[in-house]
Amino acid sequence: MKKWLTKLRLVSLFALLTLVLAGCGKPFVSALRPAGEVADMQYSLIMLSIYIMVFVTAVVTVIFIYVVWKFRFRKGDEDKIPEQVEGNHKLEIIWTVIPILLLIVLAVPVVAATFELADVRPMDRENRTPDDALVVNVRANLYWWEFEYPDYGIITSQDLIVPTDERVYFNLKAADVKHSFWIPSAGGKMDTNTENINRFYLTFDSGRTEQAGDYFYGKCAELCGPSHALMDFKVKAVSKDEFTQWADNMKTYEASAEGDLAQQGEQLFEEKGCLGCHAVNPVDERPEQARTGPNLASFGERSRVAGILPHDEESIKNWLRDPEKYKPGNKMTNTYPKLEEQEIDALTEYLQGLKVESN
Amino acid sequence: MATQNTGNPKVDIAYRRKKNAQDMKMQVVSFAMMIFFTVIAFIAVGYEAIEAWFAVPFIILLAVVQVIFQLYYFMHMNHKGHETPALFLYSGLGVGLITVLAFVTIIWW
Amino acid sequence: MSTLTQRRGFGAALWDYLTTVDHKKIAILYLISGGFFFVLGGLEAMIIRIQLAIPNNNFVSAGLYNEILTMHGTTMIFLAAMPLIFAFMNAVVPIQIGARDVAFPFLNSLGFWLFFFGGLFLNLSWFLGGAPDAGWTSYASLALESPSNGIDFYLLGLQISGIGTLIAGINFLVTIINMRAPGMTYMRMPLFTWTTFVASALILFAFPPLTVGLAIMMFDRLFGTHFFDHTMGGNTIIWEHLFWIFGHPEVYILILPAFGIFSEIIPVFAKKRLFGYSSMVFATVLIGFLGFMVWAHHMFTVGLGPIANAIFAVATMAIAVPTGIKIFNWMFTMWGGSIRFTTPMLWSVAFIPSFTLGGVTGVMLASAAADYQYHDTYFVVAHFHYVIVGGVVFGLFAAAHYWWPAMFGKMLNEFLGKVTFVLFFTGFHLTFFIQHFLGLMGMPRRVFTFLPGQGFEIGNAVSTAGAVLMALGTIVLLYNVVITSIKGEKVGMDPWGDGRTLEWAVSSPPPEYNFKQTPLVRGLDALWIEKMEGKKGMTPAEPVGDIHMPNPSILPIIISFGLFVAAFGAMYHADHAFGYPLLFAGLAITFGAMLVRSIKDDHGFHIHKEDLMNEEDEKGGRK
Amino acid sequence: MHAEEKLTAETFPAAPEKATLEGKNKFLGFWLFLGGETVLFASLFATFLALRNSNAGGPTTQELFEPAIVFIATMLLLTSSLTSVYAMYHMKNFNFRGMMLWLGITLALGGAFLGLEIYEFYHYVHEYEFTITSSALGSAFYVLVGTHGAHVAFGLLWISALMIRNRKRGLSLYNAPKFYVASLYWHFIDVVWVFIFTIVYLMGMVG
Ligand code: HEA
Ligand code: HEA
Ligand SMILES: [Cu+2]
Repeated sequence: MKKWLTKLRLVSLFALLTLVLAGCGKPFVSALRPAGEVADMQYSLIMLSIYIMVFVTAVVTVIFIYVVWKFRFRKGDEDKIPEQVEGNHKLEIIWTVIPILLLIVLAVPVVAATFELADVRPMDRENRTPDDALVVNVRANLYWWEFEYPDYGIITSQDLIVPTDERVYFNLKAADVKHSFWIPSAGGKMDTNTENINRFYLTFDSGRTEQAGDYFYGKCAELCGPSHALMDFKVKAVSKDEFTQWADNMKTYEASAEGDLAQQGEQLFEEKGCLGCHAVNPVDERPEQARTGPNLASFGERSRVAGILPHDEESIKNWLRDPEKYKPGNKMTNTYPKLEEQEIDALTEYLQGLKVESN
Repeated sequence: MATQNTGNPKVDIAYRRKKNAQDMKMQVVSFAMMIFFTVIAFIAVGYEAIEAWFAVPFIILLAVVQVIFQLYYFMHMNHKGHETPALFLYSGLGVGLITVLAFVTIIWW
Repeated sequence: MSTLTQRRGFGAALWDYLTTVDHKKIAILYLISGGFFFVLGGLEAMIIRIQLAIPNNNFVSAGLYNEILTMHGTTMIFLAAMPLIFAFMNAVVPIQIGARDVAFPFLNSLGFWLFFFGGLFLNLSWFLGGAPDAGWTSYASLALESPSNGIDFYLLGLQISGIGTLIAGINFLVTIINMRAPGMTYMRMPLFTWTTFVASALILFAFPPLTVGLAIMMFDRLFGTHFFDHTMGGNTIIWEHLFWIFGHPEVYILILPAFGIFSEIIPVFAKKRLFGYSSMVFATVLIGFLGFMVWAHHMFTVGLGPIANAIFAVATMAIAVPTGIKIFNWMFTMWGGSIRFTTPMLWSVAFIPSFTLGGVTGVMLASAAADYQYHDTYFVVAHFHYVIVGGVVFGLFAAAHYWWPAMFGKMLNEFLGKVTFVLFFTGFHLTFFIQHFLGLMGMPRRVFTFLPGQGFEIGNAVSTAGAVLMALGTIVLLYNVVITSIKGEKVGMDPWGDGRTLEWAVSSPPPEYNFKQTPLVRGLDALWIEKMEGKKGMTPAEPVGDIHMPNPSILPIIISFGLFVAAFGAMYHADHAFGYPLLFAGLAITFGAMLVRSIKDDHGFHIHKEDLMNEEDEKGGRK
Repeated sequence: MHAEEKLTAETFPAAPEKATLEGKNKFLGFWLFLGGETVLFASLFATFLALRNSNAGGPTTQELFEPAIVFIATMLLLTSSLTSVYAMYHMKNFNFRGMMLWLGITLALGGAFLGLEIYEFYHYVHEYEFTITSSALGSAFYVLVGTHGAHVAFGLLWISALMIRNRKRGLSLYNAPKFYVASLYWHFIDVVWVFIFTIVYLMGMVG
């Protein structure tokens, strides 16, 4: 039997893979490329546990290979009857105690981190201002995300804007079915339940944000229907100053259309009933049940169309023609009349003009 | 394999009859206690002066005692040959209690 | 009625199997249906892997993918792994403890048919409007939204087969407690019997929460209750708890019997008694016990709070200790032995490092704060396939090769067996090892596709390639089964030569009464002890006498069929007028058959001493 | 000893329910089943406890429950538990008629209990419009108490069937385990009820 040989090769192959892959993964989406305090904490737990597990696996593998090789059946062993050993107390104690010790080494930091990551007391502090602890209300909907900044009274969707180098606190809830809010590079996930509000915080390190590129990727991590896989969002982490600037812009922003085509689009937007679901201003006083579509205030600046398609004219048009094709089961399909090509052009023009920064 | 006769069925049967009657007496006593506990529990709840913080644990305690009577006297768990039944019943109770504990502590709203 | 006269013809044979209450035949029924569902679940897995081979693939649509994913998980766990385990339990456990039969032969058959009709019902969803699509965990909010009848099929199908499982569990418990041969004390029971015992106890306590969960979700979906509707005060977290209070013990229900299988095979082919028998038993019981206190490790991200998360994290980690005890004891069983690498032994040996890898990632998952990263990613998928495939499936493959002669009287072809092993083993590691990294690199599970440019391409392609190897391996196994049943040679008693336990002390396959005379057990590895003293077989504990046998019965099928019909009625009652009548008709069939069962006395029959003697002579003559 | 064999008071064993292997298996199997039932009811209780205040604007437990009905029901069921103990007492003494008589009384008490429960449900539905679909509380209440009620109903059917089937046959080692197990079931129903009246009703009244 050469099985042990394949085994050995496999093991070294795995070791190699580990080396190659550990540093790998894209910096904007990989939990192995942490970009903030929370992800760091989790990354160090991951690494600690990997070391322990590699040790355990190595011990097992070494004994295993030795035993399987050394005590294999050889020619002439046909009549050999090995000694029937009952067991060995000392050995039993050894392999009970050592694992216990290893587990303690792991459990202590795990428990500490679990409590540390659940510390959301600053959210409840009296007279909290966004400068002490910025709060974002996340509302997960079938295949899109809404981000509300209660301190500023503004709402945005799909693209989450956060300041770097501070703890950003989140209130998480679901509007329809359960989802889960996850930005791998920034830290682990937390579910958005239907019946309660979950709270946690994340941080985004300015230095590593830059390395990661323009955006971090955010995902829904709980099966929520056909387009669960497509329920992505993007996170833009900017400096505190930029963030405040952006928030102030948002507060005062009023959607307007420039140019004939865009104005025609604006009119269509109302006539076709789009406005019934989508607000175009960041300040949206309607109750959340009425906010049944993503807020499109800064649509012109989005990174993606519908969270997944490249942000260009063609994608917008495609989406308007047949959203079902791009996000099966989405809630926009069939809520508006069929659009003429010309109407689509106008709407696209209008939507692309919805930009906060240029105002 | 069936019976543990002493050889003389008449003696045996007299003894058994007596034992059964004794058992029955215990069962009637425990029944009386159960009725008593039930009445107490209803009074504890109906009587305004007794407040909830006391009444709730108190009536639960009474229920537990009643159930022990049921199990040990009515269902004969005090007789021998009931070790395995007891083991499994208590395991079931254990799992059930953990479930209840979890549902009253970590399910909110 | 004389039973020794063999009835011939296909119809008669079929009728024989439909009405059988013989645990050995029920084992074969479980093996065939479990095997069928394994191939079905495997095909679903292949579709999953094909769809995910490249980014933005459109081999299947998003909605269909979710159905396939759900059915893959559900089928594999409930309809493939568990029945296959039951197959070996039924085939082996009664004989291992020296019993003529199980405690409740009728219920044994009922358990099988309930499972069968439940599984049939569940899979009919494919043809009747769509399969369930909320994952095998069927979380409440999504499951209540799901528009098709799929979830109803899931709820009712699992309910029916779940009752069957519960019955089977109770049956094994009573069998093991009450039916052991003289001398077979608890601490002389083979480990497969022990793990069956503990797994059955887990079934007894884990299935009722599932029953309740399924029932109340069914009420919510079909009868307008509001257990999970938060607008009416309901709470979806209740479902998550009920499901996992069942779900976690469930994974030990699967793995413990597999542990038992390895604990049988390793001593036989290392020619050495199991090292540390009593700590193996202790570890088994401890795993079963701890299995009930850890369920919330599937819910770390639900928001239960740090206290609950910390408690459940530590409790979960504790399970590594008894499992480790087992791993080391297996290795030390081989230490100093003389290891023959037969096919069953290859699977058992390969299991040790494979399962360890899966187990240690389990401990990583148990680290609550870090699990926030792992949860619902491919890291979890990698973990559980390592333990399930590397543990349970390896165990089932090992058991199939090992006990095939005990069930069918023929040996599977060793060469083909080794080909299966090499293909499947390689494919397995290729498929699932890389998924750890996919998960850590940010790939969520349960996605029907992934977008390019996130670094997931290579990993998924490799994974798919591995799955193809597993499929090939399975096909070779199926071929082996066919070839063996056509051409395989009959074997006699103890075909492996080094059998240690009682299933090798009877002919292969055993007669319907298992033991002509109940054997006297004088220690652990009862047969081995006799062989070491130069005897050929067991010393009988009783003289030859009449043997009491249970009557066959068609009622189990009828009872199960009634529930099957009733389930359709319950499902369609809101949309069709025939719903309620069908529901009541089904229940009437079931309760009617139960009534017949309880009213008609069934004392079984006897095989007479003379017939036993004659048979002996005949056999002797033929030889 | 053969199960169908005709027995006399002398030959009747002390523990007839466990005198044959079938009896022993039935006895143990049934106890194990009760262990499982314990978890089943615990899950329902747990669900009820989690939802007991989720009345969603509908009636609360304080508004609904009436101590009088519950008290009478409790007395009926507790007494029926005692009467079934009497039945088993007579069985052990090989007094078939005594057993049948007391089982009959048990049935009557159980039937009265069930009737009262049905009346109670009817009352809630019609006086308070409190139904299984009113709120999560309604769902949890009716499913928990209803599951218990279904157990009672099943027990009544079971014991009746046993009595009818064996009315002319007298006691044997074949049917003694059946009667014994049925009485265990009946006690178990009572055990569950003790918790129902305590946790659902009494605790529901104090709030
Ligand atoms: C047969 C099935 C099986 C088995 C045996 C296990 C075994 C274990 N599982 Fe696994 N698990 C699953 C099947 C299984 N699991 C499934 C199906 C899921 C996903 C369900 C879903 O969401 O769909 C899951 C998910 C799952 C999660 C949830 C992840 C998540 O969703 O976020 C967790 C978290 O704690 C976990 C932990 C463990 C642990 C600690 C063990 C332990 O029992 C492992 C113990 C074994 C060892 C540790 C190896 C041997 C030990 C030694 C050599 C000693 C020394 C070791 C150390 C000191 C570490 N499992
Ligand atoms: C016992 C349990 C079990 C087993 C054995 C398997 C076996 C396999 N599983 Fe499964 N899996 C689960 C239980 C199991 N799985 C569960 C519980 C889930 C979670 C579901 C959920 O999220 O809800 C899951 C999810 C799951 C996923 C994640 C999907 C997702 O999250 O989107 C993937 C992806 O790769 C996968 C792959 C596989 C593969 C490749 C195998 C292979 O090992 C299969 C190998 C077998 C074959 C390949 C046999 C095929 C045979 C043939 C092809 C022969 C055909 C020939 C003829 C008809 C003559 N599984
Ligand atoms: Cu688990």
